[in-house]
Amino acid sequence: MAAPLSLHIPEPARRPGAAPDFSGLRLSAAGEVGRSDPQTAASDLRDLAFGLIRVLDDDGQAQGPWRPELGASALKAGLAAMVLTRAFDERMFRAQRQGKTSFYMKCTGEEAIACAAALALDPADMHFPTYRQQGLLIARGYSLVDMMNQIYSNAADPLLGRQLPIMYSAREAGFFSISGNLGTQMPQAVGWAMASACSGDTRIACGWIGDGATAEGDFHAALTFASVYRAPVILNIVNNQWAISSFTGVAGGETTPFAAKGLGYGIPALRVDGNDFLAVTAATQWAAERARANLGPTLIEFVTYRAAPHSTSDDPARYRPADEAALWPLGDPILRLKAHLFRSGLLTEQDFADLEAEALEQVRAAGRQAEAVGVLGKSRPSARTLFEDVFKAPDARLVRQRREHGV
Amino acid sequence: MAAPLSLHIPEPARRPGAAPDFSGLRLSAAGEVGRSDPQTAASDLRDLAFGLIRVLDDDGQAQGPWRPELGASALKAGLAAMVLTRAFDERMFRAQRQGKTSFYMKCTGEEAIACAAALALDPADMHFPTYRQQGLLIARGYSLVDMMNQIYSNAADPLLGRQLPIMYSAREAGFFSISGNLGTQMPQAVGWAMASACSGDTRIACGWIGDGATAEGDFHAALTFASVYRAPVILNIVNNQWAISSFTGVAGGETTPFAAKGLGYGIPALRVDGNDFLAVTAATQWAAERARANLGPTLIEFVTYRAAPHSTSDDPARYRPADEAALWPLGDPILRLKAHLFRSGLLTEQDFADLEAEALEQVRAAGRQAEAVGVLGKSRPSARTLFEDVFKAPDARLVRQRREHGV
Amino acid sequence: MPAMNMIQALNSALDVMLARDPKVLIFGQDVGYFGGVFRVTDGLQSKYGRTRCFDAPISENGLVGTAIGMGAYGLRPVVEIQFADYIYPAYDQLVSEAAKLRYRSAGQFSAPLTVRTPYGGGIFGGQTHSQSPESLFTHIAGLKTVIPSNPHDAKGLLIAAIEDDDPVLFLEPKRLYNGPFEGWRDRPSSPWAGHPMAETPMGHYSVPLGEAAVVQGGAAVTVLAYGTMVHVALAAAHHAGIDAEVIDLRTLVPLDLETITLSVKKTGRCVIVHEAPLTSGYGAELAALVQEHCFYHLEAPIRRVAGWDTPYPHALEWDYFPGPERIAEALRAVVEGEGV
Amino acid sequence: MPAMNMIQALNSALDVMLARDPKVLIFGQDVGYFGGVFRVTDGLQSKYGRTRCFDAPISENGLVGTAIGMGAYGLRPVVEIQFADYIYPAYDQLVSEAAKLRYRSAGQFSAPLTVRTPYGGGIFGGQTHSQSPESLFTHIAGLKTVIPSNPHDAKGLLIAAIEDDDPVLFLEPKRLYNGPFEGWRDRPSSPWAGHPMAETPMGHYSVPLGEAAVVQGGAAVTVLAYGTMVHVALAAAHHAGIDAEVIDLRTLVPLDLETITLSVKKTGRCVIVHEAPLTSGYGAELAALVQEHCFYHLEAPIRRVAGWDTPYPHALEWDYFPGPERIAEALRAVVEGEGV
Ligand SMILES: Cc1ncc(C[n+]2csc(CCOP(=O)(O)OP(=O)(O)O)c2C)c(N)n1
Ligand SMILES: Cc1ncc(C[n+]2csc(CCOP(=O)(O)OP(=O)(O)O)c2C)c(N)n1
Ligand SMILES: [Mg+2]
Ligand SMILES: [Mg+2]
Repeated sequence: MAAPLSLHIPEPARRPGAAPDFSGLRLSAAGEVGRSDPQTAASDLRDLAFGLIRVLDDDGQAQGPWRPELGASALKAGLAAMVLTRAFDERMFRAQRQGKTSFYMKCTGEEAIACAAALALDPADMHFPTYRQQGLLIARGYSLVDMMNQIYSNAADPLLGRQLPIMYSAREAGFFSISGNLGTQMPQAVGWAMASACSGDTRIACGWIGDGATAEGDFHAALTFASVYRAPVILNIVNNQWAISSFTGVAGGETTPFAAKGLGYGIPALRVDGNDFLAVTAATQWAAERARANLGPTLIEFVTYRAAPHSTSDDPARYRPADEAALWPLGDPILRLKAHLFRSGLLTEQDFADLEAEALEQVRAAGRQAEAVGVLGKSRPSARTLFEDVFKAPDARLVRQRREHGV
Repeated sequence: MAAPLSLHIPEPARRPGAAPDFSGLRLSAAGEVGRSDPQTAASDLRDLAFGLIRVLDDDGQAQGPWRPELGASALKAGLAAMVLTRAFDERMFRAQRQGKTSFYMKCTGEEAIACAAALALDPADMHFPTYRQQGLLIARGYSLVDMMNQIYSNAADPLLGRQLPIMYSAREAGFFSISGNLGTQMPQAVGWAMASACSGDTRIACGWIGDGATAEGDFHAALTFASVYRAPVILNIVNNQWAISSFTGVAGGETTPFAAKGLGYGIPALRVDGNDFLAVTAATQWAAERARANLGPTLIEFVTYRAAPHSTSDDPARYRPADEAALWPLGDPILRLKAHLFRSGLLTEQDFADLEAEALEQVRAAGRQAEAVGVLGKSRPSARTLFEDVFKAPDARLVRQRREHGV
Repeated sequence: MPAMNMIQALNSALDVMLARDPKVLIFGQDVGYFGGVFRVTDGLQSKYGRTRCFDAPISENGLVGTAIGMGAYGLRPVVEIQFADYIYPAYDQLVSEAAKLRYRSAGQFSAPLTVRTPYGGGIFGGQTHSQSPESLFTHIAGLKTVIPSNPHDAKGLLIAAIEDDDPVLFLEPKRLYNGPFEGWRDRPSSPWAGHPMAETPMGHYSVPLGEAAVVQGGAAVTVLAYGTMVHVALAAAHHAGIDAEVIDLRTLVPLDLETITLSVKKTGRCVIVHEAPLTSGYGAELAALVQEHCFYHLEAPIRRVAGWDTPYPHALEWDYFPGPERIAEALRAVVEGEGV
Repeated sequence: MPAMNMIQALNSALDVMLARDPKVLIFGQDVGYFGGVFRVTDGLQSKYGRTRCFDAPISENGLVGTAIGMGAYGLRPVVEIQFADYIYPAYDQLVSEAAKLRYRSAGQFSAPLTVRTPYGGGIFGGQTHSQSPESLFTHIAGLKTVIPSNPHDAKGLLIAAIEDDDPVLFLEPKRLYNGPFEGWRDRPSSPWAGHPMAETPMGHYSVPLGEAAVVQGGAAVTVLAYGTMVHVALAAAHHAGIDAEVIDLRTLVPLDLETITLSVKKTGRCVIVHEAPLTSGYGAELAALVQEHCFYHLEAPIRRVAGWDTPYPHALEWDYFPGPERIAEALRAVVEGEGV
């Protein structure tokens, strides 16, 4: 008689009261992982999914073959974008707490990923983000006031108060409309890239997804279509260790890095230090070079940490050790790039203080402007807009309903 | 300015008029691929997804470490099951052509897979098949008459004429109800296995899917859940080179074997010669041993060839070379096992002729019995059954409708 | 009898069933250690162990697909979809599989799963935390659809759903989790405490599927509602000063048509209310049935008050939500026999 | 004007649009080299090249998801779902994404895709090759749903759907591909040749979305139908000897309510016919609308003749299919003013 079967229910060692424990995390030293030529065949690139591409070491020095060529102004622009993103998050999180809106989500600790990716790609490339890529908009110089108007769902909201706060859409900034439904944007990104390739265009697409959401069927669809048609797309997984209260083990990350998912599709996959602005830049450039050369898709897993609560509705103290964020071994992306600029003699403490002050002032000024229009409940789009854009032109039924509503 | 992008649309070299071309097929010699102990960690098993586990060589000799321990009677039972399956297919395909039913699907050329898997697992284990695993039922000794009654949708159909022909369900034979919707059975198999493990049972589950259907989101869900909870399940991909008219390249198999999909989930994956009864047996036993030892799931890709049309509604001459089946490099599974038995002195030509004659007679006898009940359109279940089993007990509405229908 | 809010009542139902029946198990996103984003499974993992209540991947098709397999094995899985707006990836498993398994296997296999999910608006959740997808399920033969409107029924119906041998979609009006809601956007919300239907027995009991409740007798018009809208309809009738008979359907499938027709034949008038968009909402089925069965008693056209045929908005939530004024207006029109 | 069957007419529509608009492309399972399991895309790959008409993986969510991305880019993808029974894996992409993209992005992005799929019964296809899921889509704000009943309309409506700037679900009654079908199980089927609506212009034309067709004038009762049921309804009226006005809706959303109400106000009676299960079928919406808008003209309850609330069977197909006898009986009952 066989022994009875038992079920494995994954559970992190690290819960409130326990000590943070990152021993299961596969790390590599800065500069350790080799850089293959972007022209390399996918089948020769399998190891990259299991290492961790890192450039910045603990002293802020750039190490190894993945060091990107970035001038001082590019580095400073990156730092400024990250600092501004964090300042924006702080203020809007507070605004929600003050009752000015219904909801907010921060990307604290993950700023390097979106900011570096935005700067590494062409402004004409199209991002298909999820809800934690505000750094893309900010790094691309999108209007903070418009972002706030969206968050306040006010009369100046470019999305007419229709979407939950932070579910931006900014076509001109190459930023696709965010969906609340996890994962759906991934095959859409692939489709956009396929369309670009079909049309003989040069623009590529970039899809974004969280570690938890990789379990959705749409993630598989995206990898399948990207692989089959060799679509010029970069598929980014932001592995910030948590999906609300679920650790990565619940998404299948207990034994294998998420990057390894690419291998079964013949898609080259990189596992990258997401808190390392230079590594993110290098990986993105590498993937973009492949895509633009008709070599097809790349899957990138950015390893980072969600330092903030999932959203304003969440309280992580209920499910993870209070000091886990502070002990995260890949550090803070802003401080790491700052150290690098220090070390390279490109930035002084005063410069950094100025940068922070400037960011704060930018956010404050934007806040004043947006709040002058109004916050949620105090200002809103015309009720007439409720009935618009369902179709390009309303059908008779919508016209009837609008009339019934008296608007 | 970057060069224009272009899209890759996969297309097989082999279309009607062209010569069959199997040069892209990754093959290994019989006995070549090493056999790891079933206790080996998944991460040390990655190469197995890229090789091809084969036991029977061209001379019918069993080679290498994957040789299973099978006695003469087991081998003969396997051969008999395959021969019977083929005879059954022949007759029922003809029955459809004679207008006795609406639809039929053969598994010609793929008989080794289901027959060997059925015999390698325990009768109490539960299969979640797709529509080309009639070999499971036949090898498990399920009533041919009941299968035919189902195909004829007649008054004796165990499924009350509700299902399309060949969409069997046979709980007592460990055969889950077949769905027409591709892929749905895969997470169901994982759930059944999870339930078995939760309950401290010893039975394992086995899910089946075609190469084309691996593109469905449910395939990803199955791998994810199987990996996360280390479910005692075997997930089989039957790669028969075609999904109706689409070659494997359209499902993502152009650059990477389907077995490699397992690697991204940390699931050990085997790529196996599906026309080699001994290799199928060995791989299934290996996976079952892991599952029963609480080592979790295994993904197996069986490489085979769909020698028949997709179904009675299909005409493969429209999309593949007429002689492709004949030139398939892995041969015919029945002839290969027959050669092995010859070679081992366990079978004579006369024995084989007897086997075939016996199979034919079994099928004929069953046919007479089923046709005595009636074929589609001539005999059918009571119209009352139309309204039963929607729920365990009909709601008032169904009672009303049944009454309205006058039954 | 303790007063519970709806979350506590649902938690209690799960607690009772986990304790009574070893075949019951719960899984879904964040339902294990954390206890669910709405806290409905709070404390259950620590009480019953990890294999009875655990977290699942963000894969709704996987959730329902594995639950079907568990059901076929012989367990009674209770699955949580975090928001009803996220049930669509599981739609195929629900429609093609759970709903049809008993039928297509002639009773060999069945899928006695319960899918719990918070639905509906009124919480400024925007288009992906506010939808009411019930009619997408009532069309599917083989599925039952249940929607409670108060803690007492929530517990009793959830127990009945888990004990039911067929797949049940259990939609929880999230706007009612913490208190009844009358639909006045600017009045303070009240808690469940003090409401008669908050009185919820601790132990096992069930409210049978397929029995509507007449929550208020009346002679002038019959109002058909469910979930949050039961409370809004009551408020509307009060507001309009109309003697309405308000029926809480409680289960949409199976439907208690008898209670409905009895009432409409008495009042001769009918208003149907739901949050979901008008077109092909469940109100359409109700209107079709009522006119079919009560035609010669009807004195005015049946009116439907529903969400508009637009996606669910954020800022303009109160322009979308069919609140007491809109319902009151319909009540008045129907009582006065106005055509459209 | 050549006589075409519906397959030829659809093929011709695609041909015309591929030739006229470089933004149009077609993909789906087996649609490329092979030309589709029903041959609707026959010859298009060889004529327009592989990037204009190609095979896709068996992933309906991927099909629709990538098509949405293509639409957002600026193309006009036409996607084929091999059978409507297999559309459910794409349900989330259709409902949450295609339908809402224009709205949620305030017009920045849109998804002008056309999803073609064969639907309906009458071919002994069993439960997964016979379903009629239209009402699962008519409930979704932002989607249009089109169902032709003959070759001429099929071509004109498909062209209109592709040219439409919003997502359109285009359901093809597969029972009508090769000829009209009156629903008599035992009479031989006839081909399209000779039928007036088989006359189909070669070039570009369109039949506007949102306009019903009165296919037969009559005074006794109005019959609302679409797809296969248009022909079955005509046969039923003939069989019953009832002077029915038969309306072919052609598009369910947007709906031509005016043509409907005009007719019902004239006849005072209404029968609605569809193959899909009764409960929450599109007939419910039609019945609700008709009673709302024509209440004071109605002389008998509106009747719905539909599929039973069971999965679609195989052997008992003709016990399920709402054939001419069942419709005729309903016509008689409504003309005689019988209640239920
Ligand atoms: C289809 C779907 N299912 C469930 C949810 C609810 N939900 C919102 S965010 C979230 C966690 C996502 O985690 P992850 O993908 O890791 O992204 P992160 O929040 O960590 O950035 C869940 C379950 C959803 N939005 N969509
Ligand atoms: C969800 C779904 N989509 C499409 C189909 C139509 N269909 C039936 S079989 C088939 C091909 C399947 O190919 P494969 O998985 O390789 O299995 P094989 O037929 O080769 O055994 C397709 C597309 C279906 N049955 N279900
Ligand atoms: Mg995460
Ligand atoms: Mg195949």
